[in-house]
Amino acid sequence: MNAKELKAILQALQDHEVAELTLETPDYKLTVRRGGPVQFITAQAAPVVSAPIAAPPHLVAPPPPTSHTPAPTPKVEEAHKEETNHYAEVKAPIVGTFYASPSPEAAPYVKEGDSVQKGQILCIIEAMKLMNEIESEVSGVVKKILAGNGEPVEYGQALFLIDPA
Amino acid sequence: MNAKELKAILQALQDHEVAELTLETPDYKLTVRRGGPVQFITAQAAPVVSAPIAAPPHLVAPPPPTSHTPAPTPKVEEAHKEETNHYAEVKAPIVGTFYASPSPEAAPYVKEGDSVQKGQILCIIEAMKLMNEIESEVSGVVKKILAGNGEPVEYGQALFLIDPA
Amino acid sequence: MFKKILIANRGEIALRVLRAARELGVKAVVAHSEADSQSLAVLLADEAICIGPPPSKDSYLNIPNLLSAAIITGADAIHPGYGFLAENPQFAEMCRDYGIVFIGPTPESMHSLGSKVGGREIAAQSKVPIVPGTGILETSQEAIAAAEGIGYPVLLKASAGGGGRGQKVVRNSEEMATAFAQAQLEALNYFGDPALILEKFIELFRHVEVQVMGDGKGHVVHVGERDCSIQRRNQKLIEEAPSRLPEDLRQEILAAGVRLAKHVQYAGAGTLEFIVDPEGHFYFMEMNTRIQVEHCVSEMISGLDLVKLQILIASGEPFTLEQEAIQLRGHAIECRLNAEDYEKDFRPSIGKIETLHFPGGPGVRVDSHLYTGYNVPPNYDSLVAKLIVHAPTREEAIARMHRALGETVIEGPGLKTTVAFHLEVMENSFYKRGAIFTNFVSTRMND
Amino acid sequence: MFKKILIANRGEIALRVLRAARELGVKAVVAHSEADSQSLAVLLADEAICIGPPPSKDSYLNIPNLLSAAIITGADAIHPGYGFLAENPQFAEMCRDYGIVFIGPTPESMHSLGSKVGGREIAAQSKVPIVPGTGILETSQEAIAAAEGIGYPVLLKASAGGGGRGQKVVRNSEEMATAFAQAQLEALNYFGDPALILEKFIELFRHVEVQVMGDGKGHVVHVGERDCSIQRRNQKLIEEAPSRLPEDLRQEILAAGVRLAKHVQYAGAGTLEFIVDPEGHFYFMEMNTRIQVEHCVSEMISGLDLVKLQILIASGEPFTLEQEAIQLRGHAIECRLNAEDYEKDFRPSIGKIETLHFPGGPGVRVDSHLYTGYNVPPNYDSLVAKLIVHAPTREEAIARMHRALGETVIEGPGLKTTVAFHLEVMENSFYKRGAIFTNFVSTRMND
Repeated sequence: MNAKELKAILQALQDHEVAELTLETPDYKLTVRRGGPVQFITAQAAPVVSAPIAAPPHLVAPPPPTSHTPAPTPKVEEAHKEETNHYAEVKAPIVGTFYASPSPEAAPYVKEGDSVQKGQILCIIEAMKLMNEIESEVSGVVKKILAGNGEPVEYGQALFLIDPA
Repeated sequence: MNAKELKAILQALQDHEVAELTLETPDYKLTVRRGGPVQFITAQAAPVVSAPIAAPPHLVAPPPPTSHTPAPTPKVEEAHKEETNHYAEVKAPIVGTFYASPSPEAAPYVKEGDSVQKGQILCIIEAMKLMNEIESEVSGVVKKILAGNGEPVEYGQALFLIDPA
Repeated sequence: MFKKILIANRGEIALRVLRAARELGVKAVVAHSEADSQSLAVLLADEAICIGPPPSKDSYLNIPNLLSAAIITGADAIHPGYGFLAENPQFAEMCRDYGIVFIGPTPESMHSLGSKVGGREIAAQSKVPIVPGTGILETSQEAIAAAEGIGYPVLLKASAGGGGRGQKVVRNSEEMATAFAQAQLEALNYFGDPALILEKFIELFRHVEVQVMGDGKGHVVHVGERDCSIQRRNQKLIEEAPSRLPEDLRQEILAAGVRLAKHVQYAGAGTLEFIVDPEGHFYFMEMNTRIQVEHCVSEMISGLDLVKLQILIASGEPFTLEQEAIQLRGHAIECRLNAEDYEKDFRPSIGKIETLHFPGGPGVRVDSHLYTGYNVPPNYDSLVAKLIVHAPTREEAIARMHRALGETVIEGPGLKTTVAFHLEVMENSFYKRGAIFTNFVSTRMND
Repeated sequence: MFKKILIANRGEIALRVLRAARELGVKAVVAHSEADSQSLAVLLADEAICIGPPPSKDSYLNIPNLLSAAIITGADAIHPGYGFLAENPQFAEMCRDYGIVFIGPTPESMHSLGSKVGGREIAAQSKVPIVPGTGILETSQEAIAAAEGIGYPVLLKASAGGGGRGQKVVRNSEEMATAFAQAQLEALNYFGDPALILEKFIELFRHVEVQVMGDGKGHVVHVGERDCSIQRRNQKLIEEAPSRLPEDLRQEILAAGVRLAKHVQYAGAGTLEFIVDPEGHFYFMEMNTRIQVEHCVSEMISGLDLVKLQILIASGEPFTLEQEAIQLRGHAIECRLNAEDYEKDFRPSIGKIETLHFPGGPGVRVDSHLYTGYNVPPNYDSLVAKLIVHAPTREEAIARMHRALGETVIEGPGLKTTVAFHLEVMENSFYKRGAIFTNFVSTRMND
């Protein structure tokens, strides 16, 4: 097999969009994976194991520009997530203002340590002057309340950690 | 396998977007990973010499922009340098036109295979209509003449490979 | 001036608005979906707020979340960018209801100009020519009668439709009956309504649009016109300013645009789209009641910052710029660089940006939200950068664009952009001499 | 037009010339040292040739190698950029001897304008004011007599000197004898020649310079003036155009610049430097017979491409641009971003660029040879990028520059740039209201 022959084979593979081919002749053994390694082993020679293909860029993604913008501070809940990843997280399904209780005078819906049932109201998120009751998706014990009363919350922000029953 | 054949194989791999090829024959073992080193091992010899081939532009250090500019083609002398790094390289100390002989009719100062002494004139570089004689910095045998007669040469371009005596 | 603006958009236009706000010294909150939490606008913003999951309908089109985001961050105005909610009168109305300034025209302007029928009425009132056409036609006989009056070829269109669907070109009365039946069926299928209208079919035309700015009280100026004829499937790919129309025709179209915008006491930035046939007839198509992707070419030739002006006008600053004070200079071209594989019929292409290098030097502007390491998300449109050049003449602008495209590197595994397409256009002899109609890409690029 | 231009420079100006050549459709060869083989200009060039080892004296100042490079690559012209050989009349003369066009003025112009004495003579001939001064003084008695005529304070200067060395300010006759002796000694030490001259000492002044373009046959236009008063140790850091001088004074200075350049039948791009005192007196200092780093601000306000014009004029194209056709618009500012540590007294800083992000959007221009992965070599000057903005007013230009600087990221291990310095200037209240003299950095930045 010479360079010209190899080229012809490769061309044929590409023309026919063949992803992989193994060819064994008395003279050589050829394995080609397009986009992957090619193994080419002559019959006389001991098989050669080829190294993994060019690894994905080992460079860590260059960081986004941040020089004059405040570095995004790791959110509190990220840390919690690490420590407590068996807990269920109740996240804000809408954007609005978090209220722990139905009215300023009333007691909070739940406190840390309380047991809650699936479907039980945990808090209110006020959005566009509408009070939206947020229910627990699981039954369990409230381990942590992550939003403060009257605080704005964004979509997907973790509000409660619940240890499922 | 000679340089030309190797080049043809490399070209074929690049054209067909093959990431890796391993080829073993009684004479040699070749492993090519595009974007990585080329391993070229003669069957008899242990030393592994790797020659970088034109790396596609997303490996290692974020590469210089090359999209619409011709990719820098690996210079011939680079390969030579790798294979023959015990040879002394005589480089162009000035920019100009390379002449192998003192005049068009005359015989070249040296031929491949000639023995030369330190200080012996190897060629002329014409710069601004002045003929500059270039002397050998070492004594030894001329293994390779890398510049063609009448060719322009840039500063630092390798002109001769000399096997030091 | 506003205390804080909520930017209800993404990509390059979110960054564009952020830049304008920053230069005006106004704080900005960037509202973003979960997919855009690492977008450049978010990273550069004073403040950012997540308003929903990746799909647009749940985030950038989520009116309650956007309004809540404005309310809880204390924003007193919302800039909608283009696309998404930019031309949604309900959204503008709700902003007003909640005491938040919508940076754009009034909901009433958007209502009346937003529909094809409304736009045609306003055009007629302000004596701006429109493509000859009919109201709803009941039968193919009615259509034949109308076509005789207008002159073949004509176009049957779904009354409820848009985007070219349910349209049939009819070249003579014999073709009408079949075409009518087919168009009715398509209209029913696509839009649930078989009602058809008929219009004169203009086959070969330039797309020319007039940029206007109004104060909402009847003061309107134009910032020149743009030629946006280089399109593919009704998507603009290259825009330039000024157009290459004869000067008297240019002035007529500019005057028509200003007349119409004055008629509706237009507020803010708007664009009046016209089609101009090879004989120099021009017809009003529609008005876009927002800033447009291609506003940059008008900025380049005028030296104005149209987004800053939008914000200033919306904030109630007196808009006193007179037409005579707007000096248009030189020629500007914009190429939209999309994450698409030009070689493979503009197939969308996404991925991570590993090598990024934008051109610089004289007369080159880049508007892009890309940065090295950014992942182009699959959820939104494919525009990744706008490359804009400005030079004294069109010829020099083309040479400059060619030079700038040649310096551009946007690379990542599997990522393709339309740089090669634009290079080809800049080298195209039809393009160079300005022989451009909207069929350019399909008819002039295979030579 | 030339067939091929050899670019005998490096860094951003090599790239600037390459861009101009490309837009003109002229091939370019970039001559580079071994340290610059991976420079952006080399990577983007049609052709590149190594002309020596890293030290400038062996490469960018190596006349034989540069001329040979032009000859063997078939270049018919050389663009010298700025610095290096740009104002070396011997080089210009040798180019002529070898039949290669030097893109710049004639060696004769450079000779006569290049020396301080020559420049003063030409200024006097063309009735352009110069700082009152004397010829060589033999004794302190002579100096006292001269100072009485000129008025204190006065400056004793080495006749052979430059760069502020061997200079002494003398505020009254009592100080003269000691100062004279010291200055003689310093002049001897630094320049091997004790000869002294005396000039009126102007303590507080603006540095204002006039950009001219001439055709070499007496046609000269100006492209406005620039204020380059923000300096540190005589190095310009920020330049802007136009200046904030009263209109009549501006016009007087512009006219003086054109008058002098016409007098010498100047060819190509040149700059006449003036000092302007707080009372509005202006004095010619010297003429720079080359394109300057800060030419970009003049390009921004005029819309012209000065480097393209340089090449066109040198190639023999008729230069017919009339003064009236040059419309200056808006205000432009340039910040020189140097690889220096502002916090540590502008200590030079080198290294590899790992994260690079330049600003974009309206009115922003970046001229930089940096790219991600580039190693800033230690061998040359520290300028790594020029950030230029343009806006309708100075106030808007400052806001725009502040915004653009805030988007700029140039990072690498150990690498520092002067971005923070420029941000501080843009926020400085003296700078904002234009109260700027050349002592700004030392006196106005510690408030």
